[in-house]
Amino acid sequence: GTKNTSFQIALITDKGNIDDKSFNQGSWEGVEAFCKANKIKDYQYIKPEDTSDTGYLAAIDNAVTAGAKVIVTPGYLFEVPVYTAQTKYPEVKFILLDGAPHTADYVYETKSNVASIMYAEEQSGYLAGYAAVKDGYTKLGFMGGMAVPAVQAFGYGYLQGVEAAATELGLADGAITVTYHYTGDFAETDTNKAMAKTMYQEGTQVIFACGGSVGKSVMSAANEADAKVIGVDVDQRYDSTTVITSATKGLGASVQAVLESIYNTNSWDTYAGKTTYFDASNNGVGLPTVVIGDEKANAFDRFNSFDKAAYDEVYATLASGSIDLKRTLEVADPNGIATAEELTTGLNLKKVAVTVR
Amino acid sequence: MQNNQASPKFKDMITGITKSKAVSTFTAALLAIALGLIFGFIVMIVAKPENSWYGFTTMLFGGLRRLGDVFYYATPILMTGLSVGFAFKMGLFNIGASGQYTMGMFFALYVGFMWKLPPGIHWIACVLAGMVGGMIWGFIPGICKALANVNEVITSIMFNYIGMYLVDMWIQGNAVIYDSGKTRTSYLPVSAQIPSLGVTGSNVNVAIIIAIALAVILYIVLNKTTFGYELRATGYNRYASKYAGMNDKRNTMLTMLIAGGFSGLGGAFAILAPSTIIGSSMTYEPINVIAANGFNGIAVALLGSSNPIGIIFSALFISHIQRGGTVVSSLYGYKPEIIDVVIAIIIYFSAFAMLMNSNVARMIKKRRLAKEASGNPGNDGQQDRKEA
Amino acid sequence: MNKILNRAAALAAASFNGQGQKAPIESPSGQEAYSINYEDYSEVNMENYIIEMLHITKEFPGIIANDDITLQLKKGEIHALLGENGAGKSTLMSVLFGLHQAEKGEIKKNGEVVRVSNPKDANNLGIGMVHQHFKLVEIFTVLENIILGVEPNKAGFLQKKEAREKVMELSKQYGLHVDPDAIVEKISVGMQQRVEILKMLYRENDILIFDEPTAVLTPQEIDELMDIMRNFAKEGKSILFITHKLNEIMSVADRCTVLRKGKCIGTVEIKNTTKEELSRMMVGRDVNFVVEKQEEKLGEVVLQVSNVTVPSKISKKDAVKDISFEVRAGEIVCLAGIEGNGQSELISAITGLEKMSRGKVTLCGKNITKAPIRQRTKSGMSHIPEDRHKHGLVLDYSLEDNLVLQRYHQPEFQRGGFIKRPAVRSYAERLIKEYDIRSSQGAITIARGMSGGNQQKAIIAREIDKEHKLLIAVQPTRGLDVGAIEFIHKQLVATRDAGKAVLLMSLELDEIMEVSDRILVMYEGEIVGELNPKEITVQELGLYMSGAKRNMEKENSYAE
Amino acid sequence: MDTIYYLVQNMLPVAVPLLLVALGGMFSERSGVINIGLEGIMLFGAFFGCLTVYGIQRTGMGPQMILLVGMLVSAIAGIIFSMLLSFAAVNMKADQTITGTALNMLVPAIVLLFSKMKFNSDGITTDVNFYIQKVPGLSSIPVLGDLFFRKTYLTVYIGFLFLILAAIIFYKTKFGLRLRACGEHPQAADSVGINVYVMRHAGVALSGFLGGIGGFFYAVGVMDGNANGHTGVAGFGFLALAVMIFGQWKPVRIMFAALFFAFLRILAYSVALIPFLHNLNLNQTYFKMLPYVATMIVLIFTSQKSRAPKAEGIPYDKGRR
Ligand SMILES: Nc1ncnc2c1ncn2[C@@H]1O[C@H](COP(=O)(O)OP(=O)(O)OP(=O)(O)O)[C@@H](O)[C@H]1O
Ligand SMILES: Nc1ncnc2c1ncn2[C@@H]1O[C@H](COP(=O)(O)OP(=O)(O)OP(=O)(O)O)[C@@H](O)[C@H]1O
Ligand SMILES: [Mg+2]
Ligand SMILES: [Mg+2]
Repeated sequence: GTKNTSFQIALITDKGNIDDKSFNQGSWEGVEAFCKANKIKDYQYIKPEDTSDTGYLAAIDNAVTAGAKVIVTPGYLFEVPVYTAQTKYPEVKFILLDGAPHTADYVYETKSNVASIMYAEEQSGYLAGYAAVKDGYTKLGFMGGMAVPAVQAFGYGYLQGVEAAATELGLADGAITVTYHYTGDFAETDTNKAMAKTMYQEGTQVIFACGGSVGKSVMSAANEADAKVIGVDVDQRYDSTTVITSATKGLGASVQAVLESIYNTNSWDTYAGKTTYFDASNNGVGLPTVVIGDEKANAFDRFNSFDKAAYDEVYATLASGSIDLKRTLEVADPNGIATAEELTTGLNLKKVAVTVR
Repeated sequence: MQNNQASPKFKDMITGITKSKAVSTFTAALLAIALGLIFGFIVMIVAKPENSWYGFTTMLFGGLRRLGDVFYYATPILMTGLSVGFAFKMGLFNIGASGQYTMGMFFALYVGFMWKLPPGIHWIACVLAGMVGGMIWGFIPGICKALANVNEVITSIMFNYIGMYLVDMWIQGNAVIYDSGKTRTSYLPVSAQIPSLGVTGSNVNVAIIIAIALAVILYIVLNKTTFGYELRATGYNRYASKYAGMNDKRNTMLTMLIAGGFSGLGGAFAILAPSTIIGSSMTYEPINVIAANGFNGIAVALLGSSNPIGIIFSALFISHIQRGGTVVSSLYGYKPEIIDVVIAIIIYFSAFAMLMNSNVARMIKKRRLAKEASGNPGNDGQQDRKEA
Repeated sequence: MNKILNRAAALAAASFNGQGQKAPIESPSGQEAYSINYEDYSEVNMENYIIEMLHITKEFPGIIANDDITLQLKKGEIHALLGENGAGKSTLMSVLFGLHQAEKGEIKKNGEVVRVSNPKDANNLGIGMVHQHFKLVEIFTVLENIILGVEPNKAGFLQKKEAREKVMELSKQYGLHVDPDAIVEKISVGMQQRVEILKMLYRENDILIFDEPTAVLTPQEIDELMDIMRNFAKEGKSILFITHKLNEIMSVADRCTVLRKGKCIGTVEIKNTTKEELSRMMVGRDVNFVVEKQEEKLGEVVLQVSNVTVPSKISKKDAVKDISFEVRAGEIVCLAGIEGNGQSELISAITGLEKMSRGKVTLCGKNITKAPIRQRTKSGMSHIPEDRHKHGLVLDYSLEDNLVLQRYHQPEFQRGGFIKRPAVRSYAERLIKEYDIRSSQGAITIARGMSGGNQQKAIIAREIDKEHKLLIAVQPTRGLDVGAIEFIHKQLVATRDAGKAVLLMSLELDEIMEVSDRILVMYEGEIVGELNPKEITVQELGLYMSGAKRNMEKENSYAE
Repeated sequence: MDTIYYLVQNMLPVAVPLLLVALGGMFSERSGVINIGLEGIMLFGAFFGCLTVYGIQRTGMGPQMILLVGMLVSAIAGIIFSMLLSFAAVNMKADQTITGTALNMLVPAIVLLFSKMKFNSDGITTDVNFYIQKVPGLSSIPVLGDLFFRKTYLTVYIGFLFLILAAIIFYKTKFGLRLRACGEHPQAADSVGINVYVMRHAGVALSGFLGGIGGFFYAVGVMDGNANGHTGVAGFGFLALAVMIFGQWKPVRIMFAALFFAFLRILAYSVALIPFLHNLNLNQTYFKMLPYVATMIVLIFTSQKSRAPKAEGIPYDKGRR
């Protein structure tokens, strides 16, 4: 005897909150946008009471109890729970972002009620690095959250983009410096701000803030140091005037696309039971090209010279698949933090001098 | 003269009831809980009036649907609650349960990953290691307090931070323990996990039984042994205990050592809990965050008025209402934080519920006396005045 | 013409007539009879009362501290208030001073009813009070303490210069020497009392209450204070003066009101009464303060203290300076002296509560200088501590738990770390019976709920019953009534007669003279006199205590 | 030299919240009430301050004006919230440590609950730029201009203004004298007609005032105008307690303690700028722990002599002897 207790689309947040400027937020925006457009009222997000595999599984249980037919699980942390859930609830559809279901021992299997979505973060990072150097920046920074595959891919792509632009510009070896740092969390903290300020104090002109809410701290530091930031995941130009561009990945768009296939086009099979990559070829990643709410505005207005035309050009080469980017590196450190040498040799950097902090 | 005879009898009755300490602390706790729940209900009415009644009843009884989880989540806070409550008995405020908890968790993890031991022994070794870790982290503030008179509240706050930083650094520096791809610890070997109690869909495990047993043992130690006698004496009156030749410094250190051990066990129990998913386990993410279960332990101890048996019930109660809160939030669209607010309010009121209780008793008594007095208008004082 | 003041007198009124004549009347408790002098005062005098407290009743939970008390103060008189411990004197004065509110009764000033609901009201009425326990903020300067509450200020900012001038002037005028910039915790008790008096003068009070001001002074300082009080009276100030000491009343007071167990016994004109009568009024029977005891039989040395020095906690100086003495079996040695002359510190060092910086202490030949307290206790030291609430009892423990506070670890009361409850219970019950410790629920009564006298009895039972060779008793009768005092004195003497050594520390001159076999007087951390109570007078003892006289050199015979 | 300027410029906005909150703690404790709830009071102040900023950021008001309005609101919020403590501690004679702990638990829960219900967020994000690149005129003074009048926040000046005011109130006014008396010997204060209850309420209210502002200044000077129920004020309330004890419950010493702590904290994150420290090649965690370890060590050496207000933590009961 209860009211309003069922919902058909559920999103389960991972450790972060729904406004984390990252996975949870991006995918939730996709869910909201889709539901609004299709007049679906019963959708909701659930915060698991425990950020462990069992906690996530319990949240899935809760969602199913409440009637969920489609469950969106943003992030690799759901890989193991979804593996169990796909068998436990065969009639429920799961959209797993940035991961593929597997057992605790890494035996992968994606059942037909699961759509696994991955993104080519390295391409997005590449575009950001490329644009910054083309725009004249020579002292760059990278502040990743933690060295997880997505953040690593962003960072490696970024360095490769920087190198590519420097080569195109014909700069000398070592002409570009990049300070490369993982903060160790995804939060807005005074310590992250202090780290960013120190980087700016050393002369860094722009920092690629690649770690959800870490961005808030970097923007705050940039504001005080009168310097620039590159955002991540979603278009962050609206968060601060210091953000020149953002290396986005189409979290919301991909969620919408999959929901579309379930509810409207009856084409779930395109995603079911496998991993689908969103990259430049299907407009899954990139820099923002429009300003929301103002069709005519120039999304590249915060660059000095880099513009839409230059962007389209490099984007086309990426989309064509002619550039082969590295997404992973062999890293000795248990934390996945590559040394400057590993980065330089692994990514074949010449023009770029990397300092790891 | 009549009231002189009537009032002592009545007074005896009142004091007989209210002076029984166990009863009055219990009713005080109930009063505080009622006030907290009322507040929660009000927030629910404001937020979503149409669901408020279902929400409220679910908050109250929803946990019953998930009894296994109630016990499972009660385990670590029961341990930190014992830790805080035990130190309280000795007059020490162990706000450092968090750091001890984290340290215990690390020691348990370390033994879990780095030592190869036969199943059946491995998890026990991990649990003991956790206890040792917590003990170390409680002992140092104990030493500072005993030997240098440093306020243990400040020391243990500092130690929460230092412990947290150290553990995170140690974990991230160990490739076996840390899985950088997932930014958290790897899955523990099954042999290191505490045996499950086999409730489907819940992680409830043997640890809850150990925890309750420890609470009972603690109760016995406190109330039946010379050691407990000394500790409580020191807690009540440090000077008298010194006068009686009790070793105040040693007892301070010992208390913090034991309290730390309890918190450490809490951390070990939390991280060593079995998983409902085969091959999986609990994990820890080293992101420089102070363990919340340490602070929850303070709430548990306060609500249980530091009595080990009371702490068992208050841990179960808080866990129960939290589970209800999760159900409320996923089913009725309330924010789960509502439960945290309710719990904080309960603790706030429980800080002076005893006094409210006795005020109520006094009010009743006054009314009663006033009634008697009005029944016999000519009382002694007035007669005297007329005479004089 | 008689004016009947209270019910007791009313009952008595039927049984006698005439003025200035002794007549037996019934005491409030209805047990013993005593006689009393009723003074003569007429209706006409009424106008002269500056303060009248009429039919004051004040209850505390469980006790009626003031029961229908009437007290009238004339302008310019010194009015003494006499009564046993707990008779309700301080309570009555607190009511007048606005610290407590009476349930019944009224206060009049110059014949008009006034409300005194807090000390501010009292101050506005010109009432000032020197409290039994000084109410001074220790970390403040003398000046700050004096002006606290009536600070001269401009827009809230302190004007200390102004205040200082006024204080210096008062100090000169009345010969109350103080240093306005000294920190209170570092000055002597005598000076602290002067600060309290200056506090009243600064407020221009003309009704002055002195609550047991002489308890902390030497006979010589007492004389000075008496002079100051007479001066005040001469200037037209009215004084209420609480004391237990009849001599003081006889020498300085004009009239005296006597309280007993919360009730008013009567008010007498001093010139018409005698000490004996006052004391009968006070306790309701003839008092025999003489302690019966035989000649001591000295045994071997039990406690030997050599060259002990103890640093002070509040100043850089030493509180105890190189002290040596010994106590033998079968004698009561008393440490006399004014509060704050190092006696407490010396005892703390001997009992192990504080560390000494130099010196040596042996107990029955065993060096216990650095021994932990438990070991001292085991080697035969029993200690009745100065502060029974701070050290002597765990107030939240039951009586039985308190009775085994020194013995719970002995095999008799524990096995394998577990306390043997039945053994504790039967032991407690034996002591309760032997020492007549009264409480509401017997062995399981929580100590906090017991009366001060019974709490003290419990401590004494515990310390005396325990196996010991040396009993250290520190102010064992403080705050107790006559009955309890008699009991304790008897116990001390019995202990001595049983061949134990007793070291007594006391501030009460009478107790010192009565109980001890030998007196060691301490002054400023040194022993300045070794006296035989049978050979000296109280006056002489006072001279030693005030440092005016000494018969001991620094290097004394006991030093090793 | 640049590095020194940098360290000082960045140390001050961190030191000021510590300073203010520790001063607040001082007022409370010197009146006799232990205030362990400072962490909660700070977050409460920060939350309402930021909420105000959020509400008026689009009105075209200048940023420094917005800051002042936010400060006012945070002060009021702090006072109101602190009344929960003084009610429990003074009127209900509750255990002060327990009450403070309950309040510390209550605030993040309330902030999270409200933010979730209102913004679907963990807290409030504002976008006003409070930063002052340079103070006109004063910034060109050699050395001093660089140290104190560039790259800073208005909070720094207000903070030091409050320090001066606090010291004056504490030592030069009759209010201060009475307040201190209540924390040492409430019976004495009562006996000279001072209402101990009122003074203790006032002491706690002042800690609410300063704690609320301190929290808001933390939000402004450290968190760019944001308040978050999850990260809260990063333990600054507790650190302020340590600063207060370290500062021996005295205003000027508290200032030095706050600066000391803030300096170590900034140093920990500026290691890269200081070749000598950088070359040590230590794990950064060691530097992060430095402020806490240093505070511990200082406390170990000073605690024997440390003297807390004598009557702190003891509920005052008129009837008690
Ligand atoms: N605040 C209080 N609460 C409860 N009982 C009290 C309080 N103050 C005094 N009493 C009790 O009231 C009675 C009278 O105490 P009061 O202090 O007036 O005695 P007194 O005559 O001054 O004794 P003394 O000579 O020891 O100073 C005592 O029994 C005492 O225990
Ligand atoms: N304000 C108070 N708070 C708590 N306990 C108190 C208070 N005042 C008095 N008591 C306690 O109440 C009891 C009665 O005290 P009181 O001093 O009246 O005893 P008493 O009449 O002097 O007894 P005795 O004649 O045996 O000394 C004592 O245990 C005393 O410690
Ligand atoms: Mg008494
Ligand atoms: Mg008295």
